[in-house]
Amino acid sequence: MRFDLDDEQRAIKQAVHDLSAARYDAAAANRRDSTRTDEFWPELSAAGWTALSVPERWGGQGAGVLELSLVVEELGYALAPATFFGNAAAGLLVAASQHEEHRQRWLPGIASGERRAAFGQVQRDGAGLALDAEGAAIAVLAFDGDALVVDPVPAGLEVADGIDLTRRVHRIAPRAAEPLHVGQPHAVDCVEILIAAELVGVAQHAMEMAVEFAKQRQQFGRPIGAYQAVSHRCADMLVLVESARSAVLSAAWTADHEPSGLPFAASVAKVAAVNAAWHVAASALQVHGGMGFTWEHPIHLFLRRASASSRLLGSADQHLDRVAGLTGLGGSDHRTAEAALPAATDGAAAMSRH
Amino acid sequence: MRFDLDDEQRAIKQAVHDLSAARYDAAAANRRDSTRTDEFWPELSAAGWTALSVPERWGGQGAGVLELSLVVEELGYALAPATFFGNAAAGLLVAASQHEEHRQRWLPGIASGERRAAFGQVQRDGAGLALDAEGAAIAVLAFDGDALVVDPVPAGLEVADGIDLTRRVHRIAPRAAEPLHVGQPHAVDCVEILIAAELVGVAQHAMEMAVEFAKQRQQFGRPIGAYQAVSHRCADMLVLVESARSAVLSAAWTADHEPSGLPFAASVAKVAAVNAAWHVAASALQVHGGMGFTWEHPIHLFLRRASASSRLLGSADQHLDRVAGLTGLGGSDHRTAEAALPAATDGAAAMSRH
Amino acid sequence: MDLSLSPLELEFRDEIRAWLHDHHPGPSPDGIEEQFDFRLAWQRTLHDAGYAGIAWPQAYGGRGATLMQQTIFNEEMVRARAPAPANILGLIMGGPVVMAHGTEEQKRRFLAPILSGEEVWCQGFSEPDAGSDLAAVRTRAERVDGAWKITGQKVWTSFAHRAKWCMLLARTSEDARYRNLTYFICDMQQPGVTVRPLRQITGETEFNEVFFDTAAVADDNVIGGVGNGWQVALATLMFERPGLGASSALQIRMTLTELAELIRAHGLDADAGIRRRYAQLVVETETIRLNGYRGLARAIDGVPGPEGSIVKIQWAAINQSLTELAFDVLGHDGLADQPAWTYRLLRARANSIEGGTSEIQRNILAERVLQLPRLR
Amino acid sequence: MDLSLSPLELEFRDEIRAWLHDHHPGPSPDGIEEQFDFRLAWQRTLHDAGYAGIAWPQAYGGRGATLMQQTIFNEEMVRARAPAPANILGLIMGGPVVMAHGTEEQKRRFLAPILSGEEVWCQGFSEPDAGSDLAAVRTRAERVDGAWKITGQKVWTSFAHRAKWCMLLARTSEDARYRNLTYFICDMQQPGVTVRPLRQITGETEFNEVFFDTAAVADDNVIGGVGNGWQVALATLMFERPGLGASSALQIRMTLTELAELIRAHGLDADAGIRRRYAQLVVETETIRLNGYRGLARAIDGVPGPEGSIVKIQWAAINQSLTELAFDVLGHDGLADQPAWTYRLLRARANSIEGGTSEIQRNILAERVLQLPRLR
Repeated sequence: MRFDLDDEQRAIKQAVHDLSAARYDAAAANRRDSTRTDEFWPELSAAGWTALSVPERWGGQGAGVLELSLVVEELGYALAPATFFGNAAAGLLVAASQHEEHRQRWLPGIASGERRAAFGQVQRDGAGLALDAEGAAIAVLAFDGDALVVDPVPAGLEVADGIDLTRRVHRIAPRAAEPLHVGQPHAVDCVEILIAAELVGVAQHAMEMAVEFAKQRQQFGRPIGAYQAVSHRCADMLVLVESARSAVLSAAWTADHEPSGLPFAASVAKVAAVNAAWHVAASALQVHGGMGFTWEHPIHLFLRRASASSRLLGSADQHLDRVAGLTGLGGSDHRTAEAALPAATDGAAAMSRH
Repeated sequence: MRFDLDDEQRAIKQAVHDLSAARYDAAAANRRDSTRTDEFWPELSAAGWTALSVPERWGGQGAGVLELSLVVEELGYALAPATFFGNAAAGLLVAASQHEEHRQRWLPGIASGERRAAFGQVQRDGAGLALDAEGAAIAVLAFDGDALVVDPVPAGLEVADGIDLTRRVHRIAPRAAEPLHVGQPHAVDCVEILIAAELVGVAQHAMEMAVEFAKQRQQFGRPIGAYQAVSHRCADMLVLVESARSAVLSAAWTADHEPSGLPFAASVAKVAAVNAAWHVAASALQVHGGMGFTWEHPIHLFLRRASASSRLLGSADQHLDRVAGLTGLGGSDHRTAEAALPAATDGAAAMSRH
Repeated sequence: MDLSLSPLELEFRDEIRAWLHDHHPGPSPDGIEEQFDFRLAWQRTLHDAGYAGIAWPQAYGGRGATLMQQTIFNEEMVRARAPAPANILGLIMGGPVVMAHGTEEQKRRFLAPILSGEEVWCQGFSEPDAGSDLAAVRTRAERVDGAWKITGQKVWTSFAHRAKWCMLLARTSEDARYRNLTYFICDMQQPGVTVRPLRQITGETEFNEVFFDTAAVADDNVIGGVGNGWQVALATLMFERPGLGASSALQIRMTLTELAELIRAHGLDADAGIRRRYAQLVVETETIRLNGYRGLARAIDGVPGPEGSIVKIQWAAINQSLTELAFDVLGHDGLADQPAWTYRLLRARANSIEGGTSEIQRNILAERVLQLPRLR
Repeated sequence: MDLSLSPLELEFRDEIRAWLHDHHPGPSPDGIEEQFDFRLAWQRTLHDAGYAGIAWPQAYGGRGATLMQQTIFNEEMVRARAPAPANILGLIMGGPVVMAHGTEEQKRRFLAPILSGEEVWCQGFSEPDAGSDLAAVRTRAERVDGAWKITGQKVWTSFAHRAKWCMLLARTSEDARYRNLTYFICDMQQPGVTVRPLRQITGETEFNEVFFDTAAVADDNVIGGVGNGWQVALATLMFERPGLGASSALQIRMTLTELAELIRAHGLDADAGIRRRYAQLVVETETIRLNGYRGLARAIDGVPGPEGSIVKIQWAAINQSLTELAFDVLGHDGLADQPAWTYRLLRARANSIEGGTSEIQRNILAERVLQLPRLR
């Protein structure tokens, strides 16, 4: 057992980090520019990143959810549009379809990026919303543990009014959609992990900005970072970010290697990441004081992304309810406590007693 | 409208404060002394404080719940035993009995202190527990919105193992008890207010000790109170204590003058006071560092009292449930929001929309 | 102690309630300038009816009523969802500071046009490098030909481009901190003053940056004496607080009522977790209301004290928790098409920054109420 | 990255699990001295079986296994509810500090008796006026006839009266802060040392005060050189952390399992509020476990770092929230007759104080990990 990234995984993370750093300003600028273009997608698809975790049989590289989550975390760090994330999430769901013809039909285009898939969900009222779906070939909408595929995505999608200025929410009617019949129930949990990974990237960057600002901003003759009201706030951010990162890495590894532990691990990751992203972004804004409340300063974009991405798939409350059910408050079905209690090194699966 | 104590009310509070200050050391010392005596009761009953809020007809002074709550807050501040509190709480319940003969039988002895009443409650398992009931003439046990009276209290009561070292929890079987048939449902809420008042006193004293310690204790070349990790902690205590005090004063006034608003006001007071007492006491212990964890230092006695008194009558969760029900989440019976919304100056009753 | 309204107060409340029912100006128009004009007209209506400056002395055009009546008025305004008068800063800060620290001549000059809305006031305290640390202002006032010339930059100045007067804190000497500032009333309608709108994260431009380039201020427009600016400004900030608790609490309760509707609409009214988070906010809101009244009772007896910081801290925290709860209730629905809740969620983040950060409020409580040592 | 146990690790786990099943010494006796004797006997049993010092080099009597195996061993001990070995401070602090900073001679002298439990160690860092500010220790070591004489007072020293050696921090010069301390290994069994039990709020006497009155320490018992005591002590405190996350998390999970039983017994398992508070604790406990493993991976590569402060902060917060939740679940039942939960509730308050307060841990994270400026 060894809980850290291997060299190849580190290289993936660093490569995407470097690529994104150059594109971050453009993403952040999107908020002021109504004729936005995606500075990330052409480069990511040209370099083959879209193929990363698609099975080799369908033109992919066959890497795991872990590798994919590293890419998505770095794109979250850079506030990238949803193009890569959506395509990757859709790829995970399509790969889990019960129908071989679905994979055959859609995975090669997802892997090459030539027929990009957008990701979204069917809302309570039956409407479909997808992220940055304009220009996508297909859209995969999560729906009640399964997903629907809209193919082709019609042109001229209506834009809904979302809180996230670095992504657009498009309306897509799920009427003509085909159900995927996601066979492996854990595919949706894998998407939860990608969402959580993105949120960790958002939190990491917001924390770095707060720490940097606290070192430079002087008030009362000192950098504000010397005051515990600020420095302990930053320390609390670190606890949240590192905990969420640990949970996401563990969940992604579990998805790849120990699927029976996935429901517990994915819920832990989503809860930890949702908490971290919102609280760190809000706390980072507070550190910036009045400046953080200005449109020109990018910190609010992190707060907005944290809010929007937390509204995808299961809420923190729903995941907490699942965790409770998996760890002893499962209604009538619970085993006695002592018999089921694992040592932690029995793995995440055992931690949830399933 | 004027939200502050009048001169007479101030005088009551000050008189009990002065009296208790002299007795506080004895109360705090109780923890080390198994042959405890109550240093408060003889003086309080001799000076007529026991008669304060008993109706004049039964030998009392006819003052209100507000005046009583001021006395109880100061006794909480001094960590007094439960003798006065219990007698007062029992008095409020007996006064609300539907049976005139109950008042006739028990109130004169409660008012004079000659037949002291203890207060307690019937537990989930049907057992009765009462506070400092040894030596009391009768015991009044709250039970499901009503109360039972045990008369006489048998001698040689068994002592249960409670967290509060400055009070004893006695076992009293409610088998031979008579139901009071508390006619006015608000009598139990008045006892909730007394509990809340006591908790405010506990929180106030714990806060003062923390502030005092923070001014004197030097670390890293400064008083620790100069560090925001400590000073902001103390500021948060002040917010909690003052808010709980406002809520208790308001609830007590409401009990005396506007009974229809009592359910809301009493629940607000109990929730605010339970939160304040525990968090302030725990936070004050933290300010004291290692010293706060020693048996010899009295701060843990406040933590213990905060815990024990919060276990009397309704829990914070139960009161929150009631507040939700009174303010728009009442199940099917809720009125439409707009019609029922009051201006705050419509009074506490209107704030709960009843 | 009496928490009920006196017959006089009840009568006053009913009068205001009825008057607002009859004179409510209707919904606000779109557009920030249009809204300001609308609020200016509304202030004139209030003024004509005798409702501007409820607790101001009659000698200065006020009603001469009690602080309690002012509070009742504020609550009724909130309850009726009436717009705030345009010259709100003149009413709650400019006027009170002139009354407390101004000369008789200044009172006669400045107070009446504040009430009528004829002269709008704005505030020039904060600067890019002087936020929490107000004593660090760099804007300088220099003595030239028996008057003052102001040069520097201010930020977070609301409606600066519509204002006649600015409450301005500027450095007038190289004396020690807290002794080197002076409080001016600066004419905004002169060539040396440039206003640039400052856009907030909500997309609005509630606030401005103001640049002063040798803008002129007459000697008569110094408040409280040269070198006393810090003390006067601190008192000004205190004026914002007492009595604010009650109407703020009512405002929050109204939003909580909308939140209760949202909870029911999402079928979560039987969810114990959501119910208790909601009820906890109701409890805290009620304590704001009550803390506000207790602060008011103290303010009636003398100068408003630092206890108002309690209400300010709570108000910010509740607005933030409330909007966070709303998005937890919205769930998927929070992804788009929620302009009202989105605006509130974002706007609430400023509540712990504007008017003194929650950190500064805790410093005030620690140092001024609890007498804890100051960090040097 | 690999979160599964290797075949070797699995085999080791199964071996330990089986051995503990067969050799578990049964329930602890009553009485604090009896418990210590019991734990001492247990340590000898562990030592005889080769399970003392799993990751210590074989040259010093250890097993020479990996830190990961040590972690597995710790977890299995928790899982089996086995008592902790008596000489815990020698095992997790004394031994490691001698290995890292001691001379070869010191290693040969001190290490083996730590493992066997023959010589128990205690810690003498804190003083009445040096709690969070360890550099403020006043205990003095004076040079007398080629040795050292120690005079002063230490607090929070566990099992001082049973210890042979004390890790002692004392002032050896009037040099600047952080350069004036020396780290000694002081013989506790000499006339100049007086131990007085210190009672805690739980009623227990886990800890002691120790008074040194010209107690003697030989020159050979200086660790890391005269004047380097602060640096050595800091390293010692770090040794406490890595790998602790995993077994602490398991300990908490076991308590959470009891809490789940309590929730069900009180019919609250369908209460969404209680369920989510419980689940939130499960989530945070899982992140402790995972943070612990990540820290372990870093520790294997080098010296343990300040990231262990994350686990320490979380551990204290969870223990406190968990016991508070238990009392909310107990409701009326919490009024009396709950000795186990009452003990835990009280004991948990010390978790944010002992081994460096949560405030100090946040300072460490801010200054050492985030590189924020230090307050001077």
